[in-house]
Amino acid sequence: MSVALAASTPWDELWPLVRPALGETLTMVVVSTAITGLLGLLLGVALHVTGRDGLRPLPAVGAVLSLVVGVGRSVPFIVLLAAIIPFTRLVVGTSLGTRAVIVPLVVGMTPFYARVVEQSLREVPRELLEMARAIGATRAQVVRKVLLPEAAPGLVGGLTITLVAIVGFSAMAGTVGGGGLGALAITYGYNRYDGTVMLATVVLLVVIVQLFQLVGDAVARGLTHR
Amino acid sequence: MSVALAASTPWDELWPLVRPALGETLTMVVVSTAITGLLGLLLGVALHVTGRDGLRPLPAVGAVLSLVVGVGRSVPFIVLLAAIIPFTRLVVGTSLGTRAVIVPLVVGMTPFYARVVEQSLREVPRELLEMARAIGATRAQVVRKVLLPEAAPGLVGGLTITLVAIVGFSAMAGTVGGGGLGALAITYGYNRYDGTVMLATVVLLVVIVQLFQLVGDAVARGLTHR
Amino acid sequence: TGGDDDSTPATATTARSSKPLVVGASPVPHAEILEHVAEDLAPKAGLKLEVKTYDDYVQPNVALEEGTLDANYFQHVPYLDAQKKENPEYDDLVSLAPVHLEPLGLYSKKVDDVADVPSGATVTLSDDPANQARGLRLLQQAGLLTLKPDAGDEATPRDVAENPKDLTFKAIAPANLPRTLDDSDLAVINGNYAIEAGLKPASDALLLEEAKGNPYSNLLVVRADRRDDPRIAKLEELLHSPEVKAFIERKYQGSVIPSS
Amino acid sequence: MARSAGRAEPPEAPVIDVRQLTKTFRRDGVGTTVLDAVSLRLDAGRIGGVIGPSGAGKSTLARCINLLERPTGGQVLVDGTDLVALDDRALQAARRRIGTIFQSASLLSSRTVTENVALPLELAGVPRADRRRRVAELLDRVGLLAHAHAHPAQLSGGQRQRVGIARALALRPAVLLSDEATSGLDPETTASILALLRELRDDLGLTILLITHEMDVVRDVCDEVALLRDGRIVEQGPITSLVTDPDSALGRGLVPQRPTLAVPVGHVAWRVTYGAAATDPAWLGTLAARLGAPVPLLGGTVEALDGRAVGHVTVAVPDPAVDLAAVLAPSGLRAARVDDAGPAVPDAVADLVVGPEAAR
Amino acid sequence: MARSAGRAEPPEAPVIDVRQLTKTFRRDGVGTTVLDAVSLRLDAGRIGGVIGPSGAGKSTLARCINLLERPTGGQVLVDGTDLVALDDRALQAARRRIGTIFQSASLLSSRTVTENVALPLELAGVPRADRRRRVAELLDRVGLLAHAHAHPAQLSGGQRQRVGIARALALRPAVLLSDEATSGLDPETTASILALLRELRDDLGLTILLITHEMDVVRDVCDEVALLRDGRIVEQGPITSLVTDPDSALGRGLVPQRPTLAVPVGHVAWRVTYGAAATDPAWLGTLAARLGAPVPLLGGTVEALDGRAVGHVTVAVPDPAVDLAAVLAPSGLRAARVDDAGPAVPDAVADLVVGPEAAR
Ligand SMILES: Nc1ncnc2c1ncn2[C@@H]1O[C@H](COP(=O)(O)OP(=O)(O)OP(=O)(O)O)[C@@H](O)[C@H]1O
Ligand SMILES: Nc1ncnc2c1ncn2[C@@H]1O[C@H](COP(=O)(O)OP(=O)(O)OP(=O)(O)O)[C@@H](O)[C@H]1O
Ligand SMILES: [Mg+2]
Ligand SMILES: [Mg+2]
Repeated sequence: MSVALAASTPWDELWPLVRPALGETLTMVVVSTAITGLLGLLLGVALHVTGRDGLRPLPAVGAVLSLVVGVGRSVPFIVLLAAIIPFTRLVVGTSLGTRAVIVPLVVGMTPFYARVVEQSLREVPRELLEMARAIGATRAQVVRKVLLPEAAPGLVGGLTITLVAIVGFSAMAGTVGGGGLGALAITYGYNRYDGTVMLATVVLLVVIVQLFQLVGDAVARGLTHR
Repeated sequence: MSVALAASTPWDELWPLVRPALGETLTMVVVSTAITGLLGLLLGVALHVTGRDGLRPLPAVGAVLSLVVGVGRSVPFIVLLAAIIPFTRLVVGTSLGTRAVIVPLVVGMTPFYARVVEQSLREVPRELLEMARAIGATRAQVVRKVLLPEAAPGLVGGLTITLVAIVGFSAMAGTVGGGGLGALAITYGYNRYDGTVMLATVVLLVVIVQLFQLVGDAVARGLTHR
Repeated sequence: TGGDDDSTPATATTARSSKPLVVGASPVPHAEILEHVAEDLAPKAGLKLEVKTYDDYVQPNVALEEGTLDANYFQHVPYLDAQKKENPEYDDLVSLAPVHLEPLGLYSKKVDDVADVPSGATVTLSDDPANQARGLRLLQQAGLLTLKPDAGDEATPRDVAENPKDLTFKAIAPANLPRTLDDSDLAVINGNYAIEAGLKPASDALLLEEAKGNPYSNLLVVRADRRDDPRIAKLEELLHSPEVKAFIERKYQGSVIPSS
Repeated sequence: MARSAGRAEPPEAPVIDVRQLTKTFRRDGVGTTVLDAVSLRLDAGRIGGVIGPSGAGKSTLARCINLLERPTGGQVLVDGTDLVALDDRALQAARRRIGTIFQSASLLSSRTVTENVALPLELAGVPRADRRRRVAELLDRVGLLAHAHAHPAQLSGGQRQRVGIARALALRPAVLLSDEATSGLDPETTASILALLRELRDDLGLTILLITHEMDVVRDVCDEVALLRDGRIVEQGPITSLVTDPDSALGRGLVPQRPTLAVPVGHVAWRVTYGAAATDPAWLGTLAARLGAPVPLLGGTVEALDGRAVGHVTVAVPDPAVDLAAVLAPSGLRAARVDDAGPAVPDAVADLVVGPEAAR
Repeated sequence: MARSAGRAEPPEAPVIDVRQLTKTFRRDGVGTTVLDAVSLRLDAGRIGGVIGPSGAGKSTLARCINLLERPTGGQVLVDGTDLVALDDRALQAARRRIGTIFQSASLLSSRTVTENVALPLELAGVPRADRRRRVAELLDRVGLLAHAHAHPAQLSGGQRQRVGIARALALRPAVLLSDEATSGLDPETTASILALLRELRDDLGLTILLITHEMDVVRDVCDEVALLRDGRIVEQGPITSLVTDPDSALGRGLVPQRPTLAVPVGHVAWRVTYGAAATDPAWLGTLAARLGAPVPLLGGTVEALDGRAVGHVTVAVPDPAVDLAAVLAPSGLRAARVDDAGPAVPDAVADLVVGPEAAR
């Protein structure tokens, strides 16, 4: 790093600082990922189903969905975070704190995961969809019984990628008082050149990311039967 | 928005403001995506090949790669941006401006795309890899002639997702004077509550994202022969 | 490009004077004041001025040290000192005369008087170190808390000695202070963000910072070896001109105050 | 589920009625007509075979019948209803009455064997207990009980194929489209699958369209057969009449054509085909007695079909002057002189299925 | 590429030498032994058939030979070298000499037919012009020239299979592993593919391990055959000796077993099998003359194999007292009384391939 690590927090003051941040990060990330996973799945399925080669191509609906998803992904996250404050307040009752970060994280990452989901669904062999239609599956059944189970490893892999991205974005939580390790890294490492805290938070973040990646990989592998 | 849109830029002053930003964004995004695509592809292939079910499982190498990728994805982008300034200066000779943003964008997004690539490569049917091995393909040939071409639609889809993510991150570019539409949205929309500029930039960002998505989808479809 | 100047510091100042002076600034009011100078005053004075805006408080000093910028205009002395303490290579950065003050203000949608702030109230303040310390001092000035005697220019809530009302402090991004005003009991908001969010510091604030003798006045910072650059001298002169003073008073209606 | 007699339609209404079906694929901007005005009728409880060279359009025909491919022209009526005209819901219901065995088994990799077979039952809302019973029964029938909990990736090719067969039968369909269900199955498994199909036809009146390349299969279970070549039906009819008609290329193709022994010097080879009329099975001895000389049997195949002998044998007649055709005509056998009866690639098969590609 | 005579090894060294091969799969934590001490030898230029019920382990055997599956035990020598012991580079080189036709064609969806067939040539660094020529030649041989630029998704099942065949032959391998290459191909295409294989064997000394379910195919092209059941080789030997040995279940299974006519009242059915010795082809007439009564032919199959008659016929003898076995013994024919000669599922086939699963 170009700057000397001045005014570092002593190691013994580190844990009281980092511990709550760790909890905040885990809360934000896990809750946001869970909601994002659900909404993104729905949106992604809708994108795929109404898309050009989908189960029920509806160009108009597909275009609208694609636009919604596009808007969600185009707005820079800090701007999004600020712009949807009224909505955030409506949903969680406040625009401050950890809870308030979850809303923009979900709003920002759902379109992302939706695209990842769409991508995974595209990989399901067409012959399986045809088989399902031939045995009289309704569209909803094709989605539930064929598309999603067959794409499951990919969906889990994509969710892992999304989760890690959420870890990254959760750093912005600091801008509305959400706390978390990322915010700590920014406050201490970036704004105050506090090497100790910065290092500690980054190491913790890496550990978290690696752990989730490990779990995600294991789950995906467990779902793979090819 | 919760606050009044004060001091909006008049519409006729908009274009001179937005035009250079548009150019900057396009430059940043296209150049970063191109480099990220290449490096991410290499890293992703390496991850897949050395991974547990890969062509040449090397647990040690795989773990190191996975850690590198994990670190790259764990560090919040603003922190990364600041932390690698010396490296940036080494590579492009400056830590300021559009060129200087490309380095952290590439460093930050390469691990992301690497995971997306790994994910896509996993979808290639195992029987095709076996076939390639049976006809005497070297590992490099399996990658070049089977894995990559068969995963091509997924790789392109993933690159599109990466590109859009880069559009989002390029907004942070403003913080190192890199300019671009995202920075404009932050400066005017976020910091200055300037509704006009904010709206204009967001609309332009959405248009860009949608266009790239369209192109990406078309290319992916062109590569799909299933 | 800026890098050339850096590598050849001995280049004749005359050669330099024909080049535009590159100044990094925060968008409001710094960049706006500079733009006013650049458009209305500098041409007459034979000065070419190029303004680069930054939304961030770290990069402008980095760029200045690197030579990409000839000067920056976004900080105050305590902030610069803090930076110097942490970055020894900034030792050659020098501050010039104070130009303006953006007074911090206490704002609330819950109470009309500082005295009514309830126990256990949530107070939001800026997450950048200097403004956070400044905000704590304003809260002390309002009688809501006392800081430890050794609390310096980078005081944090951990430096609060007495907190009779048991306030909870939340440090957030300054731009979001007005946006989250509805959810905090009390917010310490920078003048520029207050104005941009449509607040009128003069009338809306429960309490404003004192202007007189305030160390938080913003000013130009240059590298020591550029101090004698005639272009800098020219800019410094223009920034302290009556025209600029009038411009600030007219445009910011008391939310930004000229320092001289 | 048995096709009741009290239905509104006249009993002769065919269950599968393909009328002037045309299907064109666009490939690289060029249209290829894969099915060209194909017409085909199959009555209730009948098993109809479809044979033809690779690429003739057999699978496409099956896919048009359950509307996986939308016909470019013509009509497909199943049970009297035009599937093309149906709305989604009605089409789903109609498809549940049509079982389909796919050429590539198309199993869900995420499900075990049991779960794959249960899929149609799940879709139709069959209760869990019934489902379990039915699946176990089906797996037993196709010999896969031991692999009930394996995933498709752990199965052999033939095992996968059998899962597909069990799945197609799960809903006790009224119509079965079988696209090379037994290709890749060993003779015994094939025989047991065919026995199963025959049984379902006899007991439940299942109507079956059976695409196959195995002539034995056609002879064993089909009532009628159509030869598709190059997207057109070239010949079709009931098996028995085709097989006993020596002028029918399809009929000749249905009987194995194997190499025969070399013709002894001084002899003339005659190919004797069993015809439609009843024949004295002892004709060969009678012939020898009549000619006053031994008649060597060079090769051939004779088997019972519906209690009647069908097939052909090649015999060597010591006297070139004898017109065997005339001699045997009274006994209901047809004879034709064979000029070269040496071991060769069987001609009749070539006649039968040579496609435009393979001929090149 | 022809296997030269001047090689160091003794000419009898088998090209494929499988010794006590064992393969165990773990499934849900339980080990299943799929191949159990299988030994098999195949000399240069020979075509060896492998038959057996679905799930017997045939594909696994082939996959062990080119080391796609690592054997759990035993040895696999190809051309005298143990593939398990080879390093990567040597293994690649060895594999380029082994062509493999996969049970599921395994085509690259991203490549056209031409490009799929060209793949092994590309991998081996064959120049573009040579590649083009060779691919065109191969596509011509398998009848796919018209589909040279189609993608696999646009092909029929049989067409895909043929692409796989062409690809396996592209590098002019010394050894060919063919896993049900002709299953799902029509008789004519099958015949032309077999002719191609035979030709390659004759001209280039190609050694072929042919897994199939089609007995006709075994009879037509194989020199020897092994019956695999439940992971074990149950019987093996040269075709001619198996087919002419009425005690061999495998031999009986190789000859079509078709339903025969009902036995006329008062008659006794005897099944007469052609044996190893040369036989007078006119034996039936002679027999009738000798018994002084017509001998009805109830069914059967007689064909030429290596110039000799093989097969069996079922005849009805009017006199229950006659011991046909004794009567025919001098003429090299074996006879056995058949108790029920009515139309039935062919028993010999059941004998042959009934697996533990199918039997349940
Ligand atoms: N990866 C695997 N894991 C577990 N069991 C397997 C695996 N692959 C194959 N098997 C089992 O091994 C046995 C032999 O399979 P194999 O594919 O060799 O049979 P096969 O003789 O080729 O049959 P078919 O004629 O149906 O192709 C089967 O019972 C199968 O279920
Ligand atoms: N999606 C498609 N696009 C273009 N052509 C196609 C498509 N599907 C099939 N065809 C062509 O249509 C023809 C008929 O194919 P079909 O699968 O019906 O043949 P088939 O009679 O079932 O052959 P097989 O016995 O090999 O299975 C083939 O020549 C094939 O190349
Ligand atoms: Mg087909
Ligand atoms: Mg097999």
